[in-house]
Amino acid sequence: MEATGICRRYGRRWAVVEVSFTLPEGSALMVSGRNGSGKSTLLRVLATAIRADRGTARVHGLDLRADREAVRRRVALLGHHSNLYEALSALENLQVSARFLGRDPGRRALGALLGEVGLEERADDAVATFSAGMRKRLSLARTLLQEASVVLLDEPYGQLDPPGFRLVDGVVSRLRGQGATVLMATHQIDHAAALCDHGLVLEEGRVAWRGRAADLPAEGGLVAVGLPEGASA
Amino acid sequence: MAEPLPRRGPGPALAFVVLGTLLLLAGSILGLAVAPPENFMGDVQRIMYVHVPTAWNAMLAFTFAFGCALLFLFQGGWKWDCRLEAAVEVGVFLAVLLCAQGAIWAKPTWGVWWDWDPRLTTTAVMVFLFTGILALRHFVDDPLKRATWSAVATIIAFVDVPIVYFSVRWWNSLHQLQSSPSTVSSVFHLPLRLNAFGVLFLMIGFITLRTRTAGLRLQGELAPPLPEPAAAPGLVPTRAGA
Amino acid sequence: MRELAAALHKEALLQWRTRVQLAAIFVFGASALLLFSFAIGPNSAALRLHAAGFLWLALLLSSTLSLAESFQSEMEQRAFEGLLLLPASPLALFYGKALSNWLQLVLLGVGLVPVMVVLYDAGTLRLPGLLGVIVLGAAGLAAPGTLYAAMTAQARAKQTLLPLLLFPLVVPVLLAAVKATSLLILGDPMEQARSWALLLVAFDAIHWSLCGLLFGRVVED
Amino acid sequence: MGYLEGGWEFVYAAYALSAVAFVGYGISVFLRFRAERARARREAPGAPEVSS
Repeated sequence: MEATGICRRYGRRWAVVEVSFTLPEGSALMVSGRNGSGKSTLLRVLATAIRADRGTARVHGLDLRADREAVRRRVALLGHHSNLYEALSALENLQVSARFLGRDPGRRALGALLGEVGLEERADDAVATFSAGMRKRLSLARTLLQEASVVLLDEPYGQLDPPGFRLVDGVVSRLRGQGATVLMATHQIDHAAALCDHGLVLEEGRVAWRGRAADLPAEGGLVAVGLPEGASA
Repeated sequence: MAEPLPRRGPGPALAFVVLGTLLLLAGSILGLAVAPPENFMGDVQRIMYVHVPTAWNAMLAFTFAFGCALLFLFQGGWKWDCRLEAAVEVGVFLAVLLCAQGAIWAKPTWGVWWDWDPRLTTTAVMVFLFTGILALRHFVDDPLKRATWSAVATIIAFVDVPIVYFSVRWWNSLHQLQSSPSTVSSVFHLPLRLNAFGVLFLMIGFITLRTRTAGLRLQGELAPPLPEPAAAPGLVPTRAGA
Repeated sequence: MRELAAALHKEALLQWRTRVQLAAIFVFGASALLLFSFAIGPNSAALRLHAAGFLWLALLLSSTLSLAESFQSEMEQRAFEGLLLLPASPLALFYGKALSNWLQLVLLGVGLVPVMVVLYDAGTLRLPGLLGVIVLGAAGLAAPGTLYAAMTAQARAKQTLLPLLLFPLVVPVLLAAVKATSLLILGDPMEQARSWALLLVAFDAIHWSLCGLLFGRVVED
Repeated sequence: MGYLEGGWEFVYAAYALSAVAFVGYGISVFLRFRAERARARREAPGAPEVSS
């Protein structure tokens, strides 16, 4: 994946300014930064949920603007919104997505996927009855269902309990093991640093720091993330 | 989305307004004082000298808005959005005026303020169609969504107008046959032409100035354009990690 | 085609889960029919004369509720955006939604007919014709209604905006459907109902294609 | 259909209404333009106006 000069306006502000990076296939990038620094906007641009006002990115050589549909086939986004139907059950939500993907996995396959995110027992309950953390887990399952080669995770740890943290860690490791490229926007620097090889810190939409994810605390990038120097996230 | 916003000072707009006013004054004096009364309608026919130009220009304004909508959707550019906003508003203004003039015409002619004449009724429907678009613009805050949606709504509304016209004509003709106002007495075309150009220039002036207002507002809503990067984007990708 | 099937599957699931809502909207339409009769007074001849108009007004008022509801579940957690990113084609999503709204309106219309017959003594034996008019009229409401509901669901003042945009647009539908229905009820010596139905067909054809074409621009950033 | 006598009051009403409408709308357009221009200048003093 290769991003070049991505800019995106959000109302009267530029949420993302001239963000460029190259990410080799199969590697993982941690995107960090304070609230409102442009992490989500960047991920949404890369997922083609919104268009860049300037600049573009190529995913497996496919252009974000020109080959939108092809990019969408290869990219999955776990965003802030759960993208779920409140009225439908967990299983039905996955079924709906699967049908659009041209697959019709049986109840068993989807049940296994739900089991993976710890929702097996609630498969037939309406999402409206779910807690925030359970919705996150179900969204994660929905993201996995896409079997995308590039996975964008926006705050994957948000609203999750400690077992949920381990779940996300496990999922990311497994995705990487399968050769997928992972982009993760998060404040959980210690978790992310262990999982990702590259790191990017945004400040007011611009790249404030870039380097190896593991070096972030040592190199003083923490200030940009909003943590005092030397603190452990 | 490209940056360009329309730029034009109030100067040209005012020039159009002055020119339009002069033409309108001349045409109206001719129409009121010099033109002979018409054979059947008598002096009431004189209303046509201002009514018909309003009708033509209202249609022209909506047609222009339709063109702006197409250009915005298929070519892009904020200027088309600003022009669309101006044209729709001016069109609604002219259409409302048209309805009022039509009612004033209808009273002495048909004895009622409102007759379900296809043209009058279609104009009234058009007022509501395009007022809805102005309301839509008012209630959507994101400039890009506002622009796209109002362009889409304008296209649909414009395409709907002829269907409305024919359905009303049909609907009305089935229970009564109505004499529609003949466009204008053939005796005297000069005041009509003068007024038509008068309203046209006034309209151009209004749309120009209104476009500028929309542009200024849009400018206040959008982040200022970023300076172009030193090197052309796409040529010098930086590497994450290293 | 496969995507359209997927979209219809989704709509069927959603419709089934929200069937109580449809019942509530039906009750709303029926109560509107009841209220219209109070506006006329207990004059059975006048009521019968205006029955067709009231039926379609009731359906039009109910339609804004059901159309707005149909995008509620799509927008609250951005499920719709999730589908677009899968990717699902906007065209399939539009026609799925429009067909489902169409069906819903037909059901509402068919449900309101007996209420009309009872309240206004406006029966007809030409049931296939009546069903045809309802089907065509509902289609005319469904296509632009679906497009506008997708817009207004994301705007402020959505409750006001949808009828404001939709009502003037569907004037031809209202005219033609009321005329045709009323001809069916009151007798149609000159066989005019067919030409009104033709007008509805023309309106439907234009708007089902135009709205489908433009829908992608409405939902994509 | 016979010849319509009189009706001058309707003619005057139509012309007066149109004149008032054009003047009124024109003033409204101009005032809104002035207010918007003033706002733009206030928010970005000295900034060049966006040009095409």
